[in-house]
Amino acid sequence: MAEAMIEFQSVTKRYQGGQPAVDDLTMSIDQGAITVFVGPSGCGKTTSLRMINRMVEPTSGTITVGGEDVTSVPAARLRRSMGYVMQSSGLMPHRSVLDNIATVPRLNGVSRTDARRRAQELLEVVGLAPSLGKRYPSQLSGGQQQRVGVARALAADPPVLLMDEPFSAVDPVVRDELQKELLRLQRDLAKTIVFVTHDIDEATVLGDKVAVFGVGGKLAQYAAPEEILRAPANDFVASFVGRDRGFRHLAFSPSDGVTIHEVSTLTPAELEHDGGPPDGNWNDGWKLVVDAGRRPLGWAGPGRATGAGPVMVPGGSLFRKGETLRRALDAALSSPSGLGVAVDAEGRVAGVIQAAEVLAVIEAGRRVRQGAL
Amino acid sequence: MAEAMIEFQSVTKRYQGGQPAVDDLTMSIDQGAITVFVGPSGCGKTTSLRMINRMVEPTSGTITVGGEDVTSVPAARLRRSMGYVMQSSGLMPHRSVLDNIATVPRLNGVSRTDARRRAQELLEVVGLAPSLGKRYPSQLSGGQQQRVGVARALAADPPVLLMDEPFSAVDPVVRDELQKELLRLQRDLAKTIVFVTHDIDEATVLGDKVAVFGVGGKLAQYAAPEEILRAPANDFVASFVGRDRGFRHLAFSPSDGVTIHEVSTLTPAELEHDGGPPDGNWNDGWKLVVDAGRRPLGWAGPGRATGAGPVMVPGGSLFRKGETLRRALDAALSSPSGLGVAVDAEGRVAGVIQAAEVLAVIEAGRRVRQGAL
Amino acid sequence: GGSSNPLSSAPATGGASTGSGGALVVGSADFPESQIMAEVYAGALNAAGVTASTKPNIGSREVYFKAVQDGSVDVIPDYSGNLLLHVNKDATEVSAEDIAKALPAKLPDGLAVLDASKAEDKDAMVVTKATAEKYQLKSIEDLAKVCSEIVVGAPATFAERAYGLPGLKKNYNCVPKKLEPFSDGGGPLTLKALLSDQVQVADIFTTTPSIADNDLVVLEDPKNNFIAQQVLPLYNKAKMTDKAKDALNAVSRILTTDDLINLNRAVSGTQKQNPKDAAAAWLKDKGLAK
Amino acid sequence: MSNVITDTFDWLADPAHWAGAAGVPARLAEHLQYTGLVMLIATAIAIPIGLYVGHTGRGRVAVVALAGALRALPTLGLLTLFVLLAGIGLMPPIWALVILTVPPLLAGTYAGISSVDRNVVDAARAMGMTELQVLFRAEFPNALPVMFGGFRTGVLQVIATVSVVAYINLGGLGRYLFDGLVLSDFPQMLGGSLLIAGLAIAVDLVLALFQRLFLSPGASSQSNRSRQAAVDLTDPVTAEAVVKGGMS
Amino acid sequence: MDWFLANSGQVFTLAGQHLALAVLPMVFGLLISIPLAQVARQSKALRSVVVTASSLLYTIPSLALFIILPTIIGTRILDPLNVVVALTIYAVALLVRAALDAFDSVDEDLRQAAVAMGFKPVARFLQIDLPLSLPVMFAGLRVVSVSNISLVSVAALLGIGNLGMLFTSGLQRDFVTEVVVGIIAILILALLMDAVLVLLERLLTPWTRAGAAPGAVAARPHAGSGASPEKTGPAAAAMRLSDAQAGGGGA
Ligand SMILES: Nc1ncnc2c1ncn2[C@@H]1O[C@H](COP(=O)(O)OP(=O)(O)OP(=O)(O)O)[C@@H](O)[C@H]1O
Ligand SMILES: Nc1ncnc2c1ncn2[C@@H]1O[C@H](COP(=O)(O)OP(=O)(O)OP(=O)(O)O)[C@@H](O)[C@H]1O
Ligand SMILES: [Mg+2]
Ligand SMILES: [Mg+2]
Repeated sequence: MAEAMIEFQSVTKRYQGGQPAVDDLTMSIDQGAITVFVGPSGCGKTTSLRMINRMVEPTSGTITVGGEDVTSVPAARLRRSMGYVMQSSGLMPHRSVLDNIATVPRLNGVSRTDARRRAQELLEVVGLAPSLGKRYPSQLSGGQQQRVGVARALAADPPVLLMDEPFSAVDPVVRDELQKELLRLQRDLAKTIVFVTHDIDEATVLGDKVAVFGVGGKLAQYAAPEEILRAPANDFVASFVGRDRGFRHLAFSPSDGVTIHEVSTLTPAELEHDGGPPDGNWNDGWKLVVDAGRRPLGWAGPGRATGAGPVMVPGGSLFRKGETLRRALDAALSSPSGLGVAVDAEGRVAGVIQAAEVLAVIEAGRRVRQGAL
Repeated sequence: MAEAMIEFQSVTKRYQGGQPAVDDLTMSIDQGAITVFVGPSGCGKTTSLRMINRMVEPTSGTITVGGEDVTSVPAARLRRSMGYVMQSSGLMPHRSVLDNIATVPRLNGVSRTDARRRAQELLEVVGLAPSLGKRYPSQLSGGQQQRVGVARALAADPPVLLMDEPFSAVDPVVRDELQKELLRLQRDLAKTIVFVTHDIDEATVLGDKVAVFGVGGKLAQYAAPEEILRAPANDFVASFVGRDRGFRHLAFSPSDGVTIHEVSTLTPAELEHDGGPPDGNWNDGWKLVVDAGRRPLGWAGPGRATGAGPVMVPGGSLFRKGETLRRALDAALSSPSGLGVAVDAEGRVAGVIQAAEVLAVIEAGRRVRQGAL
Repeated sequence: GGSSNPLSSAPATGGASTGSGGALVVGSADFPESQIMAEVYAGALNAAGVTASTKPNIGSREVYFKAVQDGSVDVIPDYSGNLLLHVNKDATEVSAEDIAKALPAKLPDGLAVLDASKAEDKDAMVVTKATAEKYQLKSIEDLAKVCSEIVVGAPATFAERAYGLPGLKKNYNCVPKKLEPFSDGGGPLTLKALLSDQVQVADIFTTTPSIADNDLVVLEDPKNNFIAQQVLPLYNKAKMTDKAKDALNAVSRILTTDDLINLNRAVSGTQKQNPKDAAAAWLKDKGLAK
Repeated sequence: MSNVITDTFDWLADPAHWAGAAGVPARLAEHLQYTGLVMLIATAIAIPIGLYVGHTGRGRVAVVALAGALRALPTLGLLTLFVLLAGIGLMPPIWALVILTVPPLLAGTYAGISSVDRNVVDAARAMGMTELQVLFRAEFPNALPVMFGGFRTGVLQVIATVSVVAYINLGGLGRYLFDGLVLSDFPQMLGGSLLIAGLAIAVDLVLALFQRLFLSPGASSQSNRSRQAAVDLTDPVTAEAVVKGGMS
Repeated sequence: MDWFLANSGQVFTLAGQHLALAVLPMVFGLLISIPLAQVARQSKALRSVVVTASSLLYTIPSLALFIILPTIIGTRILDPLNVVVALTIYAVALLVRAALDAFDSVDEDLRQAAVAMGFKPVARFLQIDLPLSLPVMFAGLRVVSVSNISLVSVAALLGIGNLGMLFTSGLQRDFVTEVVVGIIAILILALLMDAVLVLLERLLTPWTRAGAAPGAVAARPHAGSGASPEKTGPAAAAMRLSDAQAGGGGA
């Protein structure tokens, strides 16, 4: 797809003559995509990001945005043309949420009424209730503050969004939500987003492309996240990507090929009168217990009639149709029956999947990739 | 195994008459084991822990340690009989590392020389260089400070160790190290350890038993970590345990049954003169490239002779013999050849494993567990 | 003070700029009697239709003299003898007449004095009755014999004033054991120190009511160490009008030493009258104001 | 102007001003003696109360309110009042100064104790220290740098303020100010001021040296770190500690 | 009481003069310290020069300063301007440090965010640094206000009209009532000034009283939550101010 929006050409940054914080960086960042900078602490992610809007000036090399050298534009104007979101939301505590969002348009000379109107719209865009606009930032939760931070960055409708660990201070549940929200926003608005994180999981979830920085400010690998998990360029990247990369890589493979089998189900009421497994049941006598809406409740084990086991055991993780092989395999592995429960978008039981079959799909995918090499 | 060391009997704690922070907690904590309290923020983990050494007094209910009601012992003496480690190391900044470690023995009336000698020994026990003893805490890294905190808690050789998120402020790499160290210590010293964390991964890695607390200070599940991953007691626990629990659960299954197959290997030098895959090779023509010490370097793909692919592709994650099924499966899944590389303790190639065979072992394990029910 | 004194370098011309419409500022030194007299002057001026305000508690002569010079204040009540000694250290005049004669010529340009009143208030060496009996003291000459045993309580200026330690030494060959300085202008602290024998001799003004009230003995001064001290207005010529001069001269014509003692008693005695009220009452009484 | 300065140095250099009961050494000794006396009494009052309030948190509001009110008391007024009520002598002015010195010391002690990392205190308690042990083995040593800072401020303030006792009939370097004032002897006043400022600096240097030599480097480095933290001047107690002397 | 009633006019006049002498230096002090602090922030060296100088200034006894000033600035000895200038110097000595701390108290991240949004320096100073430093600045002002009101009374020794005159006059007349009235009047004045400042601060910083949302705390990293269920002592970092001040000579 990708036209380059931002280009680093042999960019090096040394602070006060020390070791380079960023070392001879050359890379081009695609327009309309999310590019994630990831790496251990102090590897120069923030420095690289800030050189884009000239918060930091490179020691050598050039950076162009949309083909123009960033040094050819006055710094303040350049910055106003890019949204910036960081870890601490950086909201101005003395201004209302609306006024915070309206900051850059106001700097650009938009009238107060217009800027506020736009801010009010943006609240909705980032998924906040319009009534929050009148509050002060301190009256919002951490997650809400980050949303406001994003709204503020979007206010002047800049083509480029720079985000420096925007979600790392919020708790995991909220972080998941914010990540989803960002992906949705990106679908709708198609900004060029440069996103810094030190969390490889976040990088693989969000990034269209991921740049892994190594210690000493060197770019270690720059590729699609799927490739980074599958084929880390070197030991550093492999160890940074960490454990379970085989399993996590499955998150990039669609589960299309996985067959969903029928499963015999019972309601709790039926379970009480159920005589136990019929002989010769292919499924070792396991039956899936569901509620009236066919939402899964647990498994009725084969031992239930003989009293050798509990009547119902909790189920495994659920596989929602259309999700990735990662979820499919986990559903199968976590199920007490060995059968992963597949559900549809409404959470109703769609059938079951088998680990071996998931594995076969994985294997097939591998061979296809292999052939493509 | 387990004799009970600490018992909570219907313990409830309300702060200033509000909602209960801990609600009717009854549980018994095994002697000589690590028991982990885990749960979301504010669910009463710290409160429960601190009621053991009477830093917090319960509103109702009783707590016994070694059969004795904790209120029957003067608080200060009770506390001296228990080590306490917390997130911020809580070291006394005005005392040297050695003197910090020697604190409790000194309080117990041990002479300064003896206490220091013991402290010096403990430095080694927690894996710190003896020379660090003369430093002040502020001159240590975060991880080192935590080790000193552990050493201090161990100084009076107390039977019980209370640890409140001791590792949550250090970075992930150091945390891994500290966790390993704690497990090693526990093997050597067999203390009764109560460990608080909000990180379910840490809980499953460390805990002999895990107590999952729910919001409102209620104990949601109390079981071996393996069971919590396999069969969360309810939706709350399941969602708290989070994604991939099927996969993560494999960490509790030994890989004994997994067959390690022979593999054809090449050195890089041989690879240059290698004519490509011999026909009919069962392994699709993949060969494992190893160095002179038989340590794996990567895979030589089948396309290499025809120029259809790179000469060598990076390998997957490694499976060390004796590790769990989780690592075995991941090694197989992450390998470009579909074969997981098994290595011995020295990192030399021992052979390869197949995903399907790993799956079969998993399945067999499941049936055994099922039978045992 | 030496030539470096910032007070002397202050511009004398500044005086004209402070006032407007002929309003006068009457200053006072840092002791109650001076404040009372300042109020008396101001009251008399106002009664005569000359707008006047007061600026009390300026400080010692060293300070307020400069204040008159530089126009910070326009008039201030002063005492003829000490004023003369201030402008001429070597003055030898001792009688009221001689002093009044010598004074105008010695004043610097721009300053002048008006007629002196009959009222006199000098510094005096005062002892308790007990001390007087113990040492058989009647005059300062008697004191000279035991000088080395006694402590003198006085304002700090006593150390340098012609009538102070230098005068005692010169006239009576008396060098006290110690000078204990007090900042209350012969007020309650000095008195307390004297009564509690922390000091044996105190420099207290002759118009102080507490002399009579406490049965204190004022030592005679046969060698005129303490020269005549008639109350009189010192003023800056820049803003003084004839009308104002007449008003002040009217006060001086009437004022007696007893008036001073009574005024002091009204202000510092048990009555604790405000100086301004005491002054107003006196002026009214004497028909100088309504 | 240059006259003033040379005259001041002449005054300072004049050997006559360095001898006898009114000489600089004697005045200096008096000044230090008053300062020491005031600090001794004020410390004896402020430290125990500060430790108690800091450790228990009890009475914090009262201490803050009291400290605020005391701080607004004018030195000159208090001094006058005490002398009028109790008569002349050494102690009335000293007590007046004590009343003015207690608040900053109290606030400094309190702030010192409460500046100690709560985790350290918590850990100390968890290790089984009794409350007294917590106070004297964990809180006090770590509060020392801050407390000592408060003490140093207090000493400086007292050195400057002690000058005012010369307004009553006591000695000290303040005498040069008041005598100079009544005599309009400018060099004497400036000389006296220089002596007081010099004394303050010298004493502070000694105290700084003392602090460096005798306070635990660990504890100070701790407080160095906490110094980098944002200053919470909005807290009345800590703001209180900022009050300085210099009244004479 | 009787005395006060009889002389209330005089007391009020003196109080008015007293207030003027105390307030003007605060205003001037503020006008001088803010730019000075802003300059001092530019470099470590400048900063320590300013900090050391301010603590040295404070060791000069005020009486001496009142009297030295006329030589230096060419005013007349009785000019209240001397007092105003002297107290302004003290106010600057305190306020420069308070202003430095006030600017330091502004979240650096926020400043960076402002830069990133394209604020130019002056706009940033006026719209971010200045308003956000107000709470700490006001704390400093309150300290200066109390200390000024107390210090002004010293000027009475020079005959410069203010409530301190009640002390000198009371002493000379052996009149305790007058001294007590003076002390109480000064206390009341100090309290009133403080109340005015508090009110002003409330008006100017409405956001500081906006209560934190229950979830707002969750924005902080997990670290430390609930780790100290005991009361958390107020940050004592402000001690630095007095501490460093005292250390000025030792630095
Ligand atoms: N202003 C600065 N002055 C001097 N050195 C700096 C400065 N900013 C960053 N550095 C150094 O440059 C290197 C890279 O810093 P940078 O902030 O870019 O890292 P990062 O990857 O963002 O790390 P983190 O994950 O901790 O945010 C580090 O070694 C850091 O110490
Ligand atoms: N001293 C206290 N006073 C009042 N409420 C308290 C106190 N300590 C804790 N609480 C409340 O009790 C509940 C449980 O707190 P606790 O610290 O035990 O939780 P936790 O599980 O340790 O949380 P975290 O993971 O954040 O450390 C919380 O709602 C907390 O707000
Ligand atoms: Mg960074
Ligand atoms: Mg906790």
